[in-house]
Amino acid sequence: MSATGGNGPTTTSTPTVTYREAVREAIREALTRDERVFLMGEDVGRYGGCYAVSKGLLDEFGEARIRDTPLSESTFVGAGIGAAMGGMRPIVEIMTVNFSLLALDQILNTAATFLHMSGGQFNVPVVIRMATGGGRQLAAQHSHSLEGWYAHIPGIKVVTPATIRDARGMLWTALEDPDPVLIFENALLYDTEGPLPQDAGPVPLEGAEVMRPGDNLTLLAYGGGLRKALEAATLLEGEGVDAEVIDLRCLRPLDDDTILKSVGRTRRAVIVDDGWRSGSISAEIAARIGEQAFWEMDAPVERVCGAEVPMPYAGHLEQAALPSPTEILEAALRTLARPGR
Amino acid sequence: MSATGGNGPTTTSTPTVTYREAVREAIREALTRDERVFLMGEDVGRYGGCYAVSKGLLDEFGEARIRDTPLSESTFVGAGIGAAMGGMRPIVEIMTVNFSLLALDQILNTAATFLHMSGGQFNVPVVIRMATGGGRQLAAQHSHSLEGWYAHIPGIKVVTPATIRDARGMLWTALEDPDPVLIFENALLYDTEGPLPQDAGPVPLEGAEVMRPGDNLTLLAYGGGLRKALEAATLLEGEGVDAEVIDLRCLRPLDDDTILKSVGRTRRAVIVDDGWRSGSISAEIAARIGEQAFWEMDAPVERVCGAEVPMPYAGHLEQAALPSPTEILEAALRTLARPGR
Amino acid sequence: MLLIRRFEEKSAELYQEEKIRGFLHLYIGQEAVAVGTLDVLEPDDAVVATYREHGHALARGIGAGPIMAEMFGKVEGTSRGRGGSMHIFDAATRFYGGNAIVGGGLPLAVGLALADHLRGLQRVTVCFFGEGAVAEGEFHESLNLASLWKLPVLFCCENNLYAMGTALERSESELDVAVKAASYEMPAWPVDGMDVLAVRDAARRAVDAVRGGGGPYLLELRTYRFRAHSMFDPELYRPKEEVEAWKKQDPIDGFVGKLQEADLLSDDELEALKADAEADVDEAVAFAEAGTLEPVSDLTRFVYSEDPAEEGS
Amino acid sequence: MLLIRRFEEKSAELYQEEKIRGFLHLYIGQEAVAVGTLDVLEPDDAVVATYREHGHALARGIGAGPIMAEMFGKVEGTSRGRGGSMHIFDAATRFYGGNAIVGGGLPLAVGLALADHLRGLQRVTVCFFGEGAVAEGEFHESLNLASLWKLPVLFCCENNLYAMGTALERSESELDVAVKAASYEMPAWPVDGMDVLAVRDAARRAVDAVRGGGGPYLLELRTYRFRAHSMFDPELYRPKEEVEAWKKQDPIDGFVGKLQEADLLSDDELEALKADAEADVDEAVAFAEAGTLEPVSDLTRFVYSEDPAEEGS
Ligand SMILES: Cc1ncc(C[n+]2csc(CCOP(=O)(O)OP(=O)(O)O)c2C)c(N)n1
Ligand SMILES: Cc1ncc(C[n+]2csc(CCOP(=O)(O)OP(=O)(O)O)c2C)c(N)n1
Ligand SMILES: [Mg+2]
Ligand SMILES: [Mg+2]
Repeated sequence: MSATGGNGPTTTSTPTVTYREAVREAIREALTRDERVFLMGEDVGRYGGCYAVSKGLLDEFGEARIRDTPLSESTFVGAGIGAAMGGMRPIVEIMTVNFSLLALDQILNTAATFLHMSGGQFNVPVVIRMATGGGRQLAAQHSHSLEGWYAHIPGIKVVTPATIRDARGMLWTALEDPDPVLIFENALLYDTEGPLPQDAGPVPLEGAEVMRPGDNLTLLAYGGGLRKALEAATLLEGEGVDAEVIDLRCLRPLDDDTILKSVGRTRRAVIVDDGWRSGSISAEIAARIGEQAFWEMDAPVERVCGAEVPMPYAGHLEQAALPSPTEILEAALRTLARPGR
Repeated sequence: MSATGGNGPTTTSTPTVTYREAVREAIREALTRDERVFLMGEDVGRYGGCYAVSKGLLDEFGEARIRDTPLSESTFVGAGIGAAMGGMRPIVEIMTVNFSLLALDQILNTAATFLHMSGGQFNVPVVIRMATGGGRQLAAQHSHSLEGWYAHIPGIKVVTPATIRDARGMLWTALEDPDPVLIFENALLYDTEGPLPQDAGPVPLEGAEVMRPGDNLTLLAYGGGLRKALEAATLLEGEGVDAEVIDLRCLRPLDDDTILKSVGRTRRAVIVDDGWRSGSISAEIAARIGEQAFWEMDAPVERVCGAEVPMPYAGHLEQAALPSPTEILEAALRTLARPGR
Repeated sequence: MLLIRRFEEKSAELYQEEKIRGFLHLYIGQEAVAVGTLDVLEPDDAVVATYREHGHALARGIGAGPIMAEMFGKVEGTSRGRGGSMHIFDAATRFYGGNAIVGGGLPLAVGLALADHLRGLQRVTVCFFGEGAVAEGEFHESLNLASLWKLPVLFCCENNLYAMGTALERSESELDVAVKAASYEMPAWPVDGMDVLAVRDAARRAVDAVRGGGGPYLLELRTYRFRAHSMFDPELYRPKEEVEAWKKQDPIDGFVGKLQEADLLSDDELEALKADAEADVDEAVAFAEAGTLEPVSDLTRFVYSEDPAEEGS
Repeated sequence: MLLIRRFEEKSAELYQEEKIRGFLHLYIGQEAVAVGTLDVLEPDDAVVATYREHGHALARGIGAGPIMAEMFGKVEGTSRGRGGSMHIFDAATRFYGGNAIVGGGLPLAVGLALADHLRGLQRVTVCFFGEGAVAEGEFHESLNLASLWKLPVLFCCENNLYAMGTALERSESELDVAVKAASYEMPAWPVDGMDVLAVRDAARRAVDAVRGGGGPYLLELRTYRFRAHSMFDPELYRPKEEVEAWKKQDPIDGFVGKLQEADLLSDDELEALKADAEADVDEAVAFAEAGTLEPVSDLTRFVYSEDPAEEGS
């Protein structure tokens, strides 16, 4: 599909870049384009970012705009909120979602409430980026997938760029958004590669996207789960099943229309969610399908989620704890085996 | 129903007590029964507890066991976790769920992970109590209903005593539990009254309970929502509808059996949840019903939830933001009006 | 100060009448702090306060009417009735709440100052908090960050000796708040918070230094609340005699006494001022009473901004 | 120290071979700190450490084999392979992790000490953390609470000058960690963390004082990590010369030099010790290699305790 923010049909080269480079390019563009933008977080400067995302930016933009912070998650997130209200457009980087719990009070009780509590006077145009997800044997305190959990909070938007294009294009849109936007970057994606047109630009934050059209059932995924859903779709093709794959892209607000349009047609759905199953965003999606497409569905919605366990270090256990293409395949076949109504 | 932990059929008096008194009595009993138990939190001592729950306990048990803490949520919760591992049985009181966000790192990254990360060596027998809920015009930073959200976290148990009996009986069971238990007390319940047998004792933490049997549909509720569901059931009776009302009691783990047994029979369900709708525990329950009772249901599961808005101060807006018996009634009538399958 | 005092007394009455609901934290006894500090600010400086902020809001020049209307839950209130007593906001005077999470306002103040610093504006952000907030981690993090980055914040710790029912010596290992500032290399000094002139002098020096680029300052304003913590507080934790002793230092009586000694205020003038305050408060109540309620259909407004074009502040 | 050094070097090799995965934080250069402090503890004292804790675990007497097996993800590991390098735990020696949230261990240590205090036990809890953790709110809250309640905690701040790539002067407004302790009325002093004897002396005095009921103490152990922060770190933030200069203060070379000057260690003895360490590490690797993997069917074990009867610790 074409980059939503492109400027018409010009012929430009389409180099292959990594997700990491796409995020870096997005930050660089934002810093160049708007002098109110700055980047702030732990080790974003001299260290180059714990995932090397911001490498080189300190040299290019200087200390005032690439700000290394002390280890004080609550305060530098709160300071980002304050700076946003003070007329700047901060990009706050929390190294990983695991540490964001220390800043949750500021996110939920300040960023998400101020517009409302002030009767519409103070909006908070802050962007908070963080890495998320498991799969690298980092164990129980460094492997959370909480983006779906964050989507419970009214007053913020939650996006999960899963593609190179979204990694490149969502940041600018987030910075233009008047309200707090949380961007969750699955850490396993940083090394993934893909083509990115040189004139790739901003993309909308909201709206799910059909990544692979299909007729037999719908696979719904986001962030780190999208690759797995696409892989499962390929496996399903081998079984003669034509799966539609949807990238949710934005977990708050969810795009009910796209979801319902697809499942209304395929009548069967599997949701892929790295988060712990109980109370995950997959539950919300399943509940909405049940509410809005009750008579359209031929089989119960299946959920392939993270196991309900703090992430184990051992590789084989961790892999078993996370959704896999095989599990998705099995769930898909299970739902297809149901009699229908 | 009879108090689960009673000691056989002795004739005892059954005085009327408030929920507050029931909680206080539970704390008093625990302190008396086990010298490892102590109470720790902000203003639990000299002030008597911000909801007057612990009034009088300082005089009775002394400073060592009724410990006023500084305003340091993260640290006194963490200290409770440490003390639990050090051989004590702390009851940590966080004034309200709103401030618990400051301690969420300790709850999720320490209390919930230690048993697992240590390969089973270190369990954490801590009990954390907190007030929850809206409805008292305390506005956007003091009215959260996050107990359902907490239920996402593996490694902890989440209970929501909604009755005098549970307020009295869950604490001791929680203290005997080897793992962290979070007790959410809806602040609107403290003043409610009811009979409590003098020999009332511990009750199980887990297991939903049928509070009112009925055949036409199932109302599922917890904590502050239970009263409303019961009121709605009375209203429904006026409409000739016989509603079953279930008190979920424990949000993690959920009691699927009781829920499914009921909805399998009534074939229609309404879930009442004070929390913000998207990603609430009501979504998990609806998803599970969809998964496990797909062919049994005659109509989509209805959810009556908190509006997705930081709680407004103005009374009429706040009331509109919270589930009401009338809304439950309407949802019930809506689901009953569905054609069935 | 007279206006604040009268406003708060009236609020207490209206709470009894159930016109005001929720939590209500009165400022009676502490008036000199808000009045003395805010007097030295420029119009485009910023203020961050707590749930005990009526005094600060009034001293900052926000109308008594809109504040009262806010507590009545009316659209004419400072926050359209969505905030209530604990959440007074005002964009015109850069009044950023009304924050009800203890310590939660400090990072915010640091951020507002950071914005000014980056934008090259000579503005000051004043951040009020109680001595109870000093134990919170955010106090530590915020003072460190503000000092490390030399940001223009004036931290005003209102030490009224109690955080709800917890006396300072039960919450702090070191009682001298100014000593704590030293561990962030931040200048700090204690001020008699019952003496409005002393407060103003100290605030002026501090604000000038902050505005001059000297980095953050901390003032410990030693004061006392004459009333209960909130309307629910039975005050079991402090002896009546202590309260009575502090009442002898009433900031209003003290200031009036000084003025009268210096023959700057006649009894008649004083009575006239009191009558003015009374009239202002009456007017505020009338304004609030006459206000309208937000339609329920608008419940979910202000969760997200309504027009992306009107972004920014 | 030789064992730790060799263990860490081997771990780095095994990481290259992908036998060890995840994050691996080496202790090379800082050995004197763990060895010097833990030497003075009693068996039933408690230790709380960070993700850079192999050295502490070894110095506490936990077997090299189980630690290595843990990093191999084997059931024979200290945490059955569920924790990995960052989460070494051992109930027998009261070793409470292996905590990978910076600052997260401090409240825990306060709680363990509170338990001892309430139980009337003369035990000490030693809590290790990096200088980077000093900026976290939990540092502030924990030092205050421990001091306020006079709890038996020894806080050991391992100041290796960097938190990942952030130098101390970029994270702290006041560089002297001991000065910070003063604002909690807590005794504190700096120690040469490259000198194992100096560390042991300081630790003995501090532990004795803590055990004697004097309340918490803080030691700032000045040290340096010779290797990268973790295996992913390109070390862009510090000059090679700085690292080389610090390597001249190698704690092992220093101690060996002293021993040899005093004729307490012959070259042969040193070689024998090194060979012992080598053999121990080889044995640990063999033990780890021979270990078994937890069956996948057991994935969700240890989320909740298995037998309520075995509660407590
Ligand atoms: C994080 C947090 N914890 C607890 C509370 C409940 N609470 C409200 S005010 C207060 C006391 C604060 O005391 P202090 O900071 O001294 O301010 P004062 O009320 O004396 O003006 C407490 C504990 C809260 N609002 N926020
Ligand atoms: C709360 C939190 N924030 C960030 C991180 C990522 N992180 C891991 S180690 C580290 C540096 C800590 O430095 P220091 O405390 O000095 O310990 P050292 O690594 O030098 O031993 C950081 C930022 C984390 N683990 N936890
Ligand atoms: Mg106070
Ligand atoms: Mg360090």
